[in-house]
Amino acid sequence: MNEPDVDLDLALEHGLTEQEYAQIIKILGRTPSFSELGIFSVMWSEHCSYKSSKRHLKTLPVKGPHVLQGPGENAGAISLGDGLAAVFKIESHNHPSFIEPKQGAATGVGGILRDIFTMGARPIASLNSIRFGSLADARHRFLLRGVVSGIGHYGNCVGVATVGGETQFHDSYAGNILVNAMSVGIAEESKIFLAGAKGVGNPVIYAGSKTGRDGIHGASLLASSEFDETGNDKRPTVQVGDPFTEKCLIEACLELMSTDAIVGIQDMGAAGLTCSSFEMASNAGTGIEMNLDTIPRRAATMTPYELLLSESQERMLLVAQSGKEEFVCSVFERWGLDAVVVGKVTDDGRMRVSFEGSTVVDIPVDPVAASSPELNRPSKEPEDLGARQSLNLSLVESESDPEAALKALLSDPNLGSKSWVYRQYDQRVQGNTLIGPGGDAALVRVKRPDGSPTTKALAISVDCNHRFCWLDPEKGAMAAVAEAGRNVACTGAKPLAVTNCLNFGNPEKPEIMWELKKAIKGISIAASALGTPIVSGNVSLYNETNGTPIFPTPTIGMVGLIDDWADAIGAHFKRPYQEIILIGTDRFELGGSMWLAKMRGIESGRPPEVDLGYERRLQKFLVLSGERRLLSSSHDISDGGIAVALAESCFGLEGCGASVTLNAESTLEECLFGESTGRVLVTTDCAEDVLSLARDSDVPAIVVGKTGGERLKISSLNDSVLIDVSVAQLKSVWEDAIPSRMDPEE
Amino acid sequence: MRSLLEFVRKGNDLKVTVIVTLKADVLDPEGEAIRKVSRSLGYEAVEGVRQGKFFEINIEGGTEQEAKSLAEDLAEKFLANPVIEDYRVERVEL
Amino acid sequence: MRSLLEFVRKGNDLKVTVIVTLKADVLDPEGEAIRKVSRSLGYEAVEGVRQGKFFEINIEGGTEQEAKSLAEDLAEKFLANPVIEDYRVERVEL
Amino acid sequence: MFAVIQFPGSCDDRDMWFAMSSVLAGKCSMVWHQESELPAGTKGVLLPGGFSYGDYLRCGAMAQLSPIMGAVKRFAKSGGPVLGTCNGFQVLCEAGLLPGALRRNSQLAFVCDDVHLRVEKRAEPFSSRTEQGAILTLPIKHGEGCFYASEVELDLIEQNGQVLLRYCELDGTISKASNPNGSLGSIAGVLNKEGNVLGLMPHPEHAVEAAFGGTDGIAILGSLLDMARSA
Ligand SMILES: Nc1ncnc2c1ncn2[C@@H]1O[C@H](COP(=O)(O)OP(=O)(O)O)[C@@H](O)[C@H]1O
Ligand SMILES: [Mg+2]
Repeated sequence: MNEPDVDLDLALEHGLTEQEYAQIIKILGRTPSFSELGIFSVMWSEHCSYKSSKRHLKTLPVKGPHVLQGPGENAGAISLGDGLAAVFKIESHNHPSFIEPKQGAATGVGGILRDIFTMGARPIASLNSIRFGSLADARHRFLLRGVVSGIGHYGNCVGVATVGGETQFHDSYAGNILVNAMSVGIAEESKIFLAGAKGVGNPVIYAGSKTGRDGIHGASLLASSEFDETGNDKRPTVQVGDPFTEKCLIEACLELMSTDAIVGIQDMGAAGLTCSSFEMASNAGTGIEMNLDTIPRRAATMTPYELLLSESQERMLLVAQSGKEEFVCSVFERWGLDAVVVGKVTDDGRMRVSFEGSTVVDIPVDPVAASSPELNRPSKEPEDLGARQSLNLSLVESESDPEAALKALLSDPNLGSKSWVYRQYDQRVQGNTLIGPGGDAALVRVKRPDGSPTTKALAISVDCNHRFCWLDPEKGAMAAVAEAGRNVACTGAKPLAVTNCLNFGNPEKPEIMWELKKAIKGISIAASALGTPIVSGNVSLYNETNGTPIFPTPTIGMVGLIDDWADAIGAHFKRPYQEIILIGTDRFELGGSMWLAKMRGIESGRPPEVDLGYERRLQKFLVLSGERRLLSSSHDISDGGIAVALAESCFGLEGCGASVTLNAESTLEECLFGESTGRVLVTTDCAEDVLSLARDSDVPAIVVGKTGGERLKISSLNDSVLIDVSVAQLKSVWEDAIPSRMDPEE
Repeated sequence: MRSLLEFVRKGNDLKVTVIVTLKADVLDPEGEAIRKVSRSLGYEAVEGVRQGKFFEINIEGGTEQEAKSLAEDLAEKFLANPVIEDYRVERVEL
Repeated sequence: MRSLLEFVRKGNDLKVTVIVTLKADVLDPEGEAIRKVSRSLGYEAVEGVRQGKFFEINIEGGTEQEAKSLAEDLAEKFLANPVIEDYRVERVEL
Repeated sequence: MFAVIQFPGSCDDRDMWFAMSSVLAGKCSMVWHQESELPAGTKGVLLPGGFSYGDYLRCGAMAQLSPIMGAVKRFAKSGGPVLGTCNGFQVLCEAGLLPGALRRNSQLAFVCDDVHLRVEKRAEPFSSRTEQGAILTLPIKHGEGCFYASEVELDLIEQNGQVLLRYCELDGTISKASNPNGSLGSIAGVLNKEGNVLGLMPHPEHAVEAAFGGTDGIAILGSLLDMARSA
């Protein structure tokens, strides 16, 4: 075996710092071997060690009576009662998707699904949050097409319904798109599996795809450094996803996990075999001994370095009860998968790896896995923050044609229908979809692991307003948590817990660190106030190209529970002649709004206030209204303000119009298009009951109009008509927003 | 780009073949599935299968060399994805 | 099926190429889409594009003839769908 | 008893089982593709949707070679009812139990949506619970559902009355706009000549509960159950 000698230069090339290299020598008491250097470099990379974010993540609220598993495992878990648990997490695959959109997005979905079923949960629903530059740019049309087809390719093929998400466009993502994938699974509370290599002498089993040379240093170099569009050299081979193998892995693993054969299990994600085995040994306080000669491989000649660092997809590492190895392998084989015993659990706290008769790795587990570096990077308020936040509305030309403005907003791909996207996803498989994509939150029935139905359903939403976060990361993050919770509550479900994906620029810049810290603070404040702890998440840094960072984007995934799905509420107007009630207070806030951005090209100001005390009362009120079956529909007012929310409410299958009168104490554009948070439009047959429940709940509520007809008519109190337009016309503009840009007429 | 005159010339179409294959180190799930099924059908001599794409392009007018370089352009631009695929322009015939 | 002895023989793998194409009278919307894109990019000499599949099969041991007939078997059994596709075994090389 | 065949990569197998047994109270069991016989007492065979073998190579091309397909063919030859939905339809075509082939959707993208379907005939064992001309609304979710057959074969299919369902507008009109995948003749469901084997691109098993996609799927699955109960 001919491996390069290790020295400081080689360590630097591996993305390690001089101090880190010194630390390695101290831990080992000698110079590391080439393989060992590779291991340290991935394990201590930003992507795997969270070194820039760790100390800040520790401030997140992670506890709650219903939390079964907080951050630190493959995914978080919460109790749903009756012995059932929901397991969920969100994860980024930004850089790979920018290089190869279809496979990058596909493997992103594959990775998050493995995190779910590794915990013993059957994945029942997926969502995604994707962000691109402008669709006027052919490259971003290509990227959108590729990402969507990749998500569909993988998700459809493994048989997990994609039920929701968000698709946004903004120039700050022109050089660095975002692809965040979220999955939710159901497990029995008593059968949640953890990644621990327990039981000295137990066999360590490798299962799934063969190991190839793909993705080496995906975690350490691709996900832990910025893009430089000039240099291709650092780019590792992009992986091709194999959803068929994943599907077989899901079934085989769940089958095995229903027996007592499995002690611990971990997927091989970032940093592959290395990361998974270190994590398993570290979690259990044990060691692992492994023989690389046994690893199934795709290329005949692979070095130990490659075998240890390959990020080939669709692979699992399991620790089985000793004596059960044959049984375990036979189950994988029945599903057509490779499975081999590659090592065993030891008691000496060391990772020992041999290859062709010699030891290539001999490292104490803890210093690498648990005591990885933790940085306190400097942070500093961005110099342009004042400029970002300043807005003189008296200099902004007022809106002369509200109807045209409404159409323009609805025809923007950010606000337009996303059906071009989600028509490409299987929204129905597993037969649990009560509310699919297109509403505020998705709603999915819970079945027991044996397939029997329950009356419970999960409401799931992913949200982030990146413009708010750029203007004020703390408030923007608070708004994202509040909105995600509100979306869940709009279906009648009680928001329970949060997962988050923190997408930011280069943390070595103090301004970016400041944004990150502020966003984490905002999430913490909001999650505590709303009683929805954070149970899992992911951090994606270095989202910049040629020095231009993305807008800070802390994507929030919220999961809530409805005990009887028959109480669920949809987002669209259902019937004519129903009363429309506006819940919440309009503070006439235009800062950071879609209208300003789209109609006036202004992206500045202060984002709307978030009143968390009120928000919590609002969410309770919505859940109570659902339980009492008072509402026919409820829809959150967000991007584009009340005018857009009203239009969207008209776009259900029933195509019901509405006539509404607004109290325009403010300017026309503030009233129609302002984005004050905490507002919901509900419809009902029993307005008195709703208003009285609102009074009891201490949330403002006022009847603003009635459903019916084929037009949307919005007037002001003095009876002047602001907007009067046919729903069909609005709907066609809204439906064409993406198709007209993606498939222009020939 | 070719001159207008050349477009008018009809009847001497050339056929160019482009073959796009996955790079050697990239996983080919389809090829692997075909290999496994072949073996389960008893064809145990099947050691490996790699699947690729095959394009037959009819090009109007121009020389062989032009046709070939046009096909190369197309392959470069969008028939193949250089991140994971290689291509070759195989054959030109009348 | 080959004899056991032949399997033991190593190191003389043969590579067979199978190409599967759509029958001439079957529409090829993917090829058509490629033609349109090519033309919209200014490659107006592109008259038509047909897309097909390409398989490279490594076969262990055996003669050229055997390798070829194995590949034909596979194509017949499942690499091609006779309702819409034709196939040809193209090439055998060491 | 109905047998739901499980291929590696089947996804709607559990949903078919759930619809038949849990919702419609029929008897149903899962049969692994490596089996070479159907369970004794099988009254009908259901080939579920999903992505057998990942839909690699061609949809249904590899599943068609599974050992169980020999038994399914014998069962079909003896007149037993066989229903394939989506991927199951593709497997039946690849296996030669149904005419034609399913090709990539003409718009070259996967499509998941509710579609309207016109029932072309009322006949046992698949449509006895509905009427000729009735309009059903069922979900589709596929990337390769464009039904194709040569002109000659298509003529035979039409002459023999082998078309069971066609994509249509809400009022039953057959149109280009209501054809979601470019299928020839807007064909969404086709029978074999004998009428005991049916392939459907739409998913009746995903339309058996009012809150989860409606109940129009019962028209098909219920007909099968009636047949099994009366037999
Ligand atoms: N922003 C965050 N908030 C809370 N937990 C986080 C966050 N980012 C990462 N985590 C947690 O840190 C752990 C490691 O994450 P990650 O490295 O993404 O896991 P994996 O090994 O599955 O890729 C997980 O338990 C994850 O939930
Ligand atoms: Mg993991």
